[in-house]
Amino acid sequence: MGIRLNPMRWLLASVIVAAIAFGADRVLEPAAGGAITIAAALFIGLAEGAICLMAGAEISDGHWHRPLLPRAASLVYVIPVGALLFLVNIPQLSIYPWAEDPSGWLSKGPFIARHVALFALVFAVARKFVGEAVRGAQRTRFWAVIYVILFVAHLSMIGIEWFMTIERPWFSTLFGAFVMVSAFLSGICALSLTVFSWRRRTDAPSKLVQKSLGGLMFGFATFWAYFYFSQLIVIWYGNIPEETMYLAKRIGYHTPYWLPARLIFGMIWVTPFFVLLRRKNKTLAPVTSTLAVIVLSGVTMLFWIMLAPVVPVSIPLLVLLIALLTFLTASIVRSYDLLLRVPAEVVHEPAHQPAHSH
Amino acid sequence: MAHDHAVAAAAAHPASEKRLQIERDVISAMQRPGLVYWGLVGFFATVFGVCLLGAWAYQIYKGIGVGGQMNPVGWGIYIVNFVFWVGIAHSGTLISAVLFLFRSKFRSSFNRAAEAMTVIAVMCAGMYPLIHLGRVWYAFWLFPYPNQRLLWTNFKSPLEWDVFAISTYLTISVVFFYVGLIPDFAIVKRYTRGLRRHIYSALSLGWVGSKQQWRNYNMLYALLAGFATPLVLSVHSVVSWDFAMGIVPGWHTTIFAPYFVAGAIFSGCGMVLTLCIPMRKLQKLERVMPIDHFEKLAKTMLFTSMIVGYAYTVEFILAYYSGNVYEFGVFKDRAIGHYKFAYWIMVFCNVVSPLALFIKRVRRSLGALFVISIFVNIGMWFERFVIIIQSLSHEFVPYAWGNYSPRWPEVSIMIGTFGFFFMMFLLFAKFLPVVAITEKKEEVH
Amino acid sequence: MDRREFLRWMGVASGASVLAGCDLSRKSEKLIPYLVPPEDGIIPGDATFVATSCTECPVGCSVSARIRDDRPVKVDGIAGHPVNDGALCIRGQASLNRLYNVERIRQPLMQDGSGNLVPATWNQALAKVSQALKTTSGEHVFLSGRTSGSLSVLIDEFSQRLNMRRLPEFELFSYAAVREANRSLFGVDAIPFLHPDRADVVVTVGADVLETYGHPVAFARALSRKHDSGEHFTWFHVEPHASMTGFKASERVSVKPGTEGYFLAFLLHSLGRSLDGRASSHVSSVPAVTLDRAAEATGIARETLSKIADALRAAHAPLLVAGGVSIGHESGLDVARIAALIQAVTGMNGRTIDFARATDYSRVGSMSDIDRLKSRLDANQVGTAFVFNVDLVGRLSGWNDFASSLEKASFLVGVGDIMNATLSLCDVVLPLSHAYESWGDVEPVAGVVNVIQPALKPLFDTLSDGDVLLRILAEAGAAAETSYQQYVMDRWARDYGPAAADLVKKGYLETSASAASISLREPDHRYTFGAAPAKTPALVIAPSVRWYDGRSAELELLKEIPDPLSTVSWDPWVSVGLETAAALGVDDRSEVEIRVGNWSTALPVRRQPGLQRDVFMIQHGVAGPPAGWSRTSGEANAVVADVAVTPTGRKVPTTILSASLFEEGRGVVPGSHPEHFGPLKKMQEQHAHGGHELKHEDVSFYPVPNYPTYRWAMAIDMDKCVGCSACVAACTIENNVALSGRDSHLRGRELSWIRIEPYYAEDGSSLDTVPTMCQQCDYAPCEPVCPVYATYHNNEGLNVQVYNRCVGTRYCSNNCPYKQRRFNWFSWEHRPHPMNLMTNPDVSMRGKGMMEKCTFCVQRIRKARDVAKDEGREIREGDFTTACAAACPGGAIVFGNLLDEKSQVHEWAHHERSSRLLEELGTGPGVFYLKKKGGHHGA
Amino acid sequence: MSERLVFGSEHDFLHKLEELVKSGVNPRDIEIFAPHPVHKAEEILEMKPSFVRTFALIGGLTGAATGYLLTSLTALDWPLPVGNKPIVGIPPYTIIAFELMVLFGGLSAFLGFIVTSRMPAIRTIISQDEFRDTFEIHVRKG
Repeated sequence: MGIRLNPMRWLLASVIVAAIAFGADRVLEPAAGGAITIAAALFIGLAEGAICLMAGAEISDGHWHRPLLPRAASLVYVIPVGALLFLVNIPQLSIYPWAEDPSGWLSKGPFIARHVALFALVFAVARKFVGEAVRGAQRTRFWAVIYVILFVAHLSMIGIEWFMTIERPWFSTLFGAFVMVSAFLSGICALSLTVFSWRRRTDAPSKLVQKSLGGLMFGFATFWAYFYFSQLIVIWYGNIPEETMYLAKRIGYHTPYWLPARLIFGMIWVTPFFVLLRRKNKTLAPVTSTLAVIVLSGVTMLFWIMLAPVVPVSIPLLVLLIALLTFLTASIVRSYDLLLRVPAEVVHEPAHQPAHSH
Repeated sequence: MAHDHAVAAAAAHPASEKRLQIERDVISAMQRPGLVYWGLVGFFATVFGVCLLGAWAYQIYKGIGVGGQMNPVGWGIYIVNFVFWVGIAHSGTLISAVLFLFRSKFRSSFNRAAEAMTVIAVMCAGMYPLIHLGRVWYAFWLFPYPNQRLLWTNFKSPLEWDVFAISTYLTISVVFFYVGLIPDFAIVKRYTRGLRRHIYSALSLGWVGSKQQWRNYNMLYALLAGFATPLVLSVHSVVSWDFAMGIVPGWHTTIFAPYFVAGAIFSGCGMVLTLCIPMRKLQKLERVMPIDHFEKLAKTMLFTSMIVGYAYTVEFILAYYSGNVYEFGVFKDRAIGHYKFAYWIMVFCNVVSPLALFIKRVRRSLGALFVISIFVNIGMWFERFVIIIQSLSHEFVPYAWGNYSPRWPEVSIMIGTFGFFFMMFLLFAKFLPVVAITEKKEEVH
Repeated sequence: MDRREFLRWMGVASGASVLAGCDLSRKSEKLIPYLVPPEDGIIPGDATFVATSCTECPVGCSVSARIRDDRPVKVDGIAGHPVNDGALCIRGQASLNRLYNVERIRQPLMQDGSGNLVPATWNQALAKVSQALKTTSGEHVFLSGRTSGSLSVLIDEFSQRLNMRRLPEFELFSYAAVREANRSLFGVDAIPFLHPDRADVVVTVGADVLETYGHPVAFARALSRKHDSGEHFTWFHVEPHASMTGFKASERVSVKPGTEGYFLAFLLHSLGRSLDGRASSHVSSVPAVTLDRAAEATGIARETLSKIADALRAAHAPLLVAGGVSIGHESGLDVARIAALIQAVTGMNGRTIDFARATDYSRVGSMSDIDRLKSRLDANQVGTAFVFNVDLVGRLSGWNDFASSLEKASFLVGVGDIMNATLSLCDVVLPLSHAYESWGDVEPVAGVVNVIQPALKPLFDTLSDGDVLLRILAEAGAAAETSYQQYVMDRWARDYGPAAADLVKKGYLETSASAASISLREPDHRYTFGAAPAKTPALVIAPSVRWYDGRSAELELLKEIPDPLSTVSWDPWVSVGLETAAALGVDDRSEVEIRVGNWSTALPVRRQPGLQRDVFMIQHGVAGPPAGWSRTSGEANAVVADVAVTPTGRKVPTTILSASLFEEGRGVVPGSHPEHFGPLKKMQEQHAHGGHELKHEDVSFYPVPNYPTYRWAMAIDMDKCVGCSACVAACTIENNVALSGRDSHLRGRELSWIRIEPYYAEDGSSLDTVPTMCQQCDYAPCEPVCPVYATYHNNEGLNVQVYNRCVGTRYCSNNCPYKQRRFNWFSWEHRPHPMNLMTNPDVSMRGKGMMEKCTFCVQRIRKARDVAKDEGREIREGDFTTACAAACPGGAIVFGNLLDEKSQVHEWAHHERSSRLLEELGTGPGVFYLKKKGGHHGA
Repeated sequence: MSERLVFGSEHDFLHKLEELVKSGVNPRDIEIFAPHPVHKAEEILEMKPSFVRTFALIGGLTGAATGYLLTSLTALDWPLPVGNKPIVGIPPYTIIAFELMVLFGGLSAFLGFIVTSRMPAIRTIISQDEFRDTFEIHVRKG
């Protein structure tokens, strides 16, 4: 394991966060609604997304990402926090329309069971992968592949089951993938924020890392827009009430959401796209990290607008949770002076040949 | 004289040796077409002429009814082939443009062949929308041009998007292909005499590799790559929207755009392997097309295959989840209905057979790769068959269900396009450098 | 040539072609006066109407023919006529296809030495005939189908002048049993007219009153009136097979073939009326049948039996009639008698059953007469035989080898319009003009006479039926040369005086009908229905709504239009019940061999829900088995007992147009909902719960359509649709829809713009016939996908198809959820002469590679607009209607402007029974369906 | 009169180039020839990015504008409602605009390449000048 963290402190911190969430939830009930769902999804997304990016880089044996590995690796420990929040949120499952008339698949018991199982699996594999990766072990590539598959499965499930079923029986086949891409994008942003955290340190990341991250942010913001459009135009063109209803509720001019809806598009695609069009900006940490913040808040709003029109979402709780989680995540990532001690050589790990296997 | 010595010395340098070796390898593939070669070209030309042009003429004379299309299946294998060929085309752009942006090394072995394939495949694809028109003699109405009727085209129609997407795609890929060839033409010029030399010389536009030329060239190539990458996404998305814009159950689904793009790249990689594995053997290109690069291509194929598999699964599961009788009706019918054979062929070829690529030994065995690539080509053809024809055959109104099966003119025309494709590819393989020489040289250190 | 000359020629050429285009080339010079409108005010492009009569079947409905450019292009009923009141059945609509039939005999034919029929002149032919009359030994006979009015009178003169025996007329549907019953019970030989609209309980036994029995159009009209009245009304239909009539009744009851006697006897005895002496003795002469006995014999559930009995007992104005296949068996006469008896004792006669308006069948014979003729022929006793406009051999295909007997006549004179099995045997064939080319009259029912007058000049060298007879008389020197027109006019002047003019103008005349008093006579009959019921498996030979007794199978239009029950168009088939099919292990299109004695035939199967176990059904017009006839009544048998049916294991291509008998949970039947309709409902509820109803912007990003003056729309009442397919025939003719032919049907390329979609309940207990055509959607999915604007939405709500702009991508058709778009796969627009004359000049022909579909008869809308414009107003309700709406005997279709608050369509569209097809797709159709009052099996 | 240096390997070539520039030779006086792109050389000679970029940008923008204008104006010129979709439907028109952006952008980039590198260079085409496999440095003197 490339990074060792003090389990006790980490556990403590996570439980505190969960407890606060739980408490607030009790207090605000039932106004709390989807706040916890949103916060959990956001942070699970960015953590798993960042690790997935590493996995992808490993598979396509790139080298640019190596300096990022330790920080990305430490994000593994955000996943259980998300899981904890999910458990805390169980009382809120009643917000789902299928909660009253449960079917075989969509009913509380199995729902909780399969998600807990998925969390455990993803956490284990992610941990295994980053461990191998940081050590530059032989099996890295193998675990990377497994992880990517799990990532896709997990985020699709979260997209479909946490967000899509809120409007059951509405459905869109792209929805899971859409949420997955949003998560991946937020992962990239999270990593470029860690880059920002680096500037004052000796191990300032190479231009290559920044360039790559900038490029990826540019690329995947655009890719996200492509998914967004793919969904929009099919539904817009089909004009089938059962489908349009969902969108009309969220982007229609007659709804209070029409402005946020357009803001979201502006924050996740328009801004990063036009800013990063200029090659130089890709390498300016202040620019990229500002963009990262904008995109991340865009993704948050995206998750929010998926729930808000049908269930009450307590904004204060949401803000509180995001603040807490940000702090926790940041401290995990920058763990080497906060929560855990890490031998310096891991950070200054010599970029070595990836585990080629001829 | 001192200068000549210098030149000699330079040429003697080992790096220079390597580079010249590359030149010779590639150029030697272009020498003296043999009788067998011309025989093959002639054969494919005949197939093209007789099977495609002949059958098409007959169809125009008698009416589109000579095919098997009917109510409710208004689109037959013509459209299947259209999508199939557009799909084939895509890997060309992927390998040359996308991999260029990702600075992947292995592209240099395939990009030339792939680009050629793209151009030819788009030509093949382009024929089909015309072939399937009921009144092809009015095909020009599909293009927006000022006319005394003051009537323009309906830009809201997915088919109109197609007109733009396909023609843009053809133009850009031709430009991309040609730009890549310019320096190589200049090299080929060096190896040829007489008329051929003049032709290649003219085609090279007087390339000498000066700093200005290289500077502009690099910029142009990067830009074209930058344009081609979103283009390749958009083109197959537009093709997918030909269906997704309809309200036909099995067509009208949001995942189509990315799903089709992945499928296109998947089938494209398949076709690249199908073409390059024999070419490597016949034209002795082992040195310039190393096995590692084939392995990388195989991985790309595996990856896209898994995306396609994801799409199949999600579509099916959500159709069930929706509880929508039309939606799930279609998918049930796919699995157990009249067209189940097509469906299961598709699943086997596209999802099951590529799983073998998880095994390293398979990835590195050209024989195995060739077989799998054939599977992929077949599988992807059937994927389009299932999507287009099965969906139409099982729509909303039970009275109007009906099953389509192709009839000889359609099959004949399909064979004809293969004739055209291979004829063109053979010509390419003999008259143009099949590997990007300058890019190969770049890898020499 | 120089420019001027060239232009001059061009002028001439184009002028000529324009004229030629306006008229049948034969008399284009006649058109020149058109350039100066003549006195009778014929203006090119304007239609005139001629009143005449339909002779496609013996009923003889009145017809108003729409004349364009010297020829009829469309026929409809004459409103107010006591029988068909403005409507026509599918056969009547298709009668134009007989007039313009390519198979028409175009001149007289005579056998040459080698026995082939070769063209001849009238003089040659007639000379041959009169010579034959002189030379041939043996008795001369004259045989025709049912005739009435002047023709019948003339035939009498004709036969006695040429001392020829006029044989009883031949009709396969001779009603012999019914007439025999009426004769022996009431002393009248007639088919009474039925008034279901005056009844509160109707029981029909085998009589397919909506297809061929009696006056189907009149019955459908009456039912429609009944629905409007809103009075309580129950209709039980008892039958051994499955007919459209049965499915349209409130309750359809299957009875074992040949056991209807038990059923009726049970009813008779459970009436519980106090009866006077004669009636009671009649009743007592009928063997008593207990409930159990009846149930056991007929296979009808006891509760059903008692339900019917109770209903009949409690009825104020009952109507019971037996006929069709139920009197076509050995004990058929008993069935008819007991039915007549019930009519008598329940006092139906004069109320719901009307002998004053009876149809006179007194001259019509029975199978006994045919049998007698056969034996005389076999004994070579027949000299010259006239077979006058009746396809004896074709109708008697079930009789082993009637043809060879007929050939034994020393000289055969055939008179007819289309070559058929009988004419091909004749020595001389005299071509007959179609009724629309002739003068004459018919008497559909007592006290009503219809005119027959020419709507066009004869297309070929043919003579009208009357003229043929008169010419022969003249030729034989038996009468002075005169024309039949003169003949009938004299007769009308004599019989009707001044009213005759009215007859020609109005098309029909109502004369005083002698109200025959119906009273029971002495009972004189032993009832024999105690005999064992027909052995199963049994084969029922059913009348065809398309082909009547098979005679109309000659018309390709009636082959093109599918049989509404089975949706089989061109091919013959045998209907097999679902259970039976399962038992035999056969499915649609599997071939079975049907064997009776030494006769056998192989036919493809079509599954028929509701058809009882071990009963098979074929229609007349398909090569029939040797059914024989009932010695007691002379009625031709419709039930063949004890047939052997074995699958051959082959599948044969068959033109079955419907892909599924059932709705498959799709909610395509108005009033039923798709299984997944829940979701949309749920969404609506969510909204309602959220405090507001679903508004347009909640479900669509598009603007709401705005139609300034008109939104053409249609509404269809599922209660009134009798599934007769008359609308289909009307539409096909009105809109020049091509007859695509059998091959196209096999490939699923039918062209009809309107179709009847039959959807059965899974258990076959009920049937919904949904007439569907282009739904003219507000948010039509077909429009946006066309790359060249060949289809778009006009500001009157029409989904317009611009034929000439179409390039044939066929995306519109793919994207139409109702699958109502039709593609021209080949060149179908070139029709052979004389079919080309059936073309409606107001509707453009569609060429190869074009898409077409229902236009809501846009040509009629245009016409109406022009008229309205001339009168400086907007189009009003009732100015016009579509061809299908005009044709519908049930009055099930209304058409009009949805924006007009007072219009009928507006009322129906906003009715609480109103719904639209696949509404959850948000296409906003312009066709509304009123679901059945009784609710729907799926609902 | 100019000096011509020929190299067989990229490394020697770059090495020499670097020291030339260091030794104060004006990069503008140095012409180089290479058998394949050498990005390092461009950095050494401090070359400005090519104009081709500008061509592409202008072309792309023109294309996009054309896309939206062509579709919207023709639709407004004769409004034909189809499926009652808005006469000017932005989502579908975006697709046309995108395709035209790529088309115009790509073509004008190619045009830019032809213009900026003064091609086709007729003299070279007819003359025997060749695109050799060697790296060369020509230094213009005085």
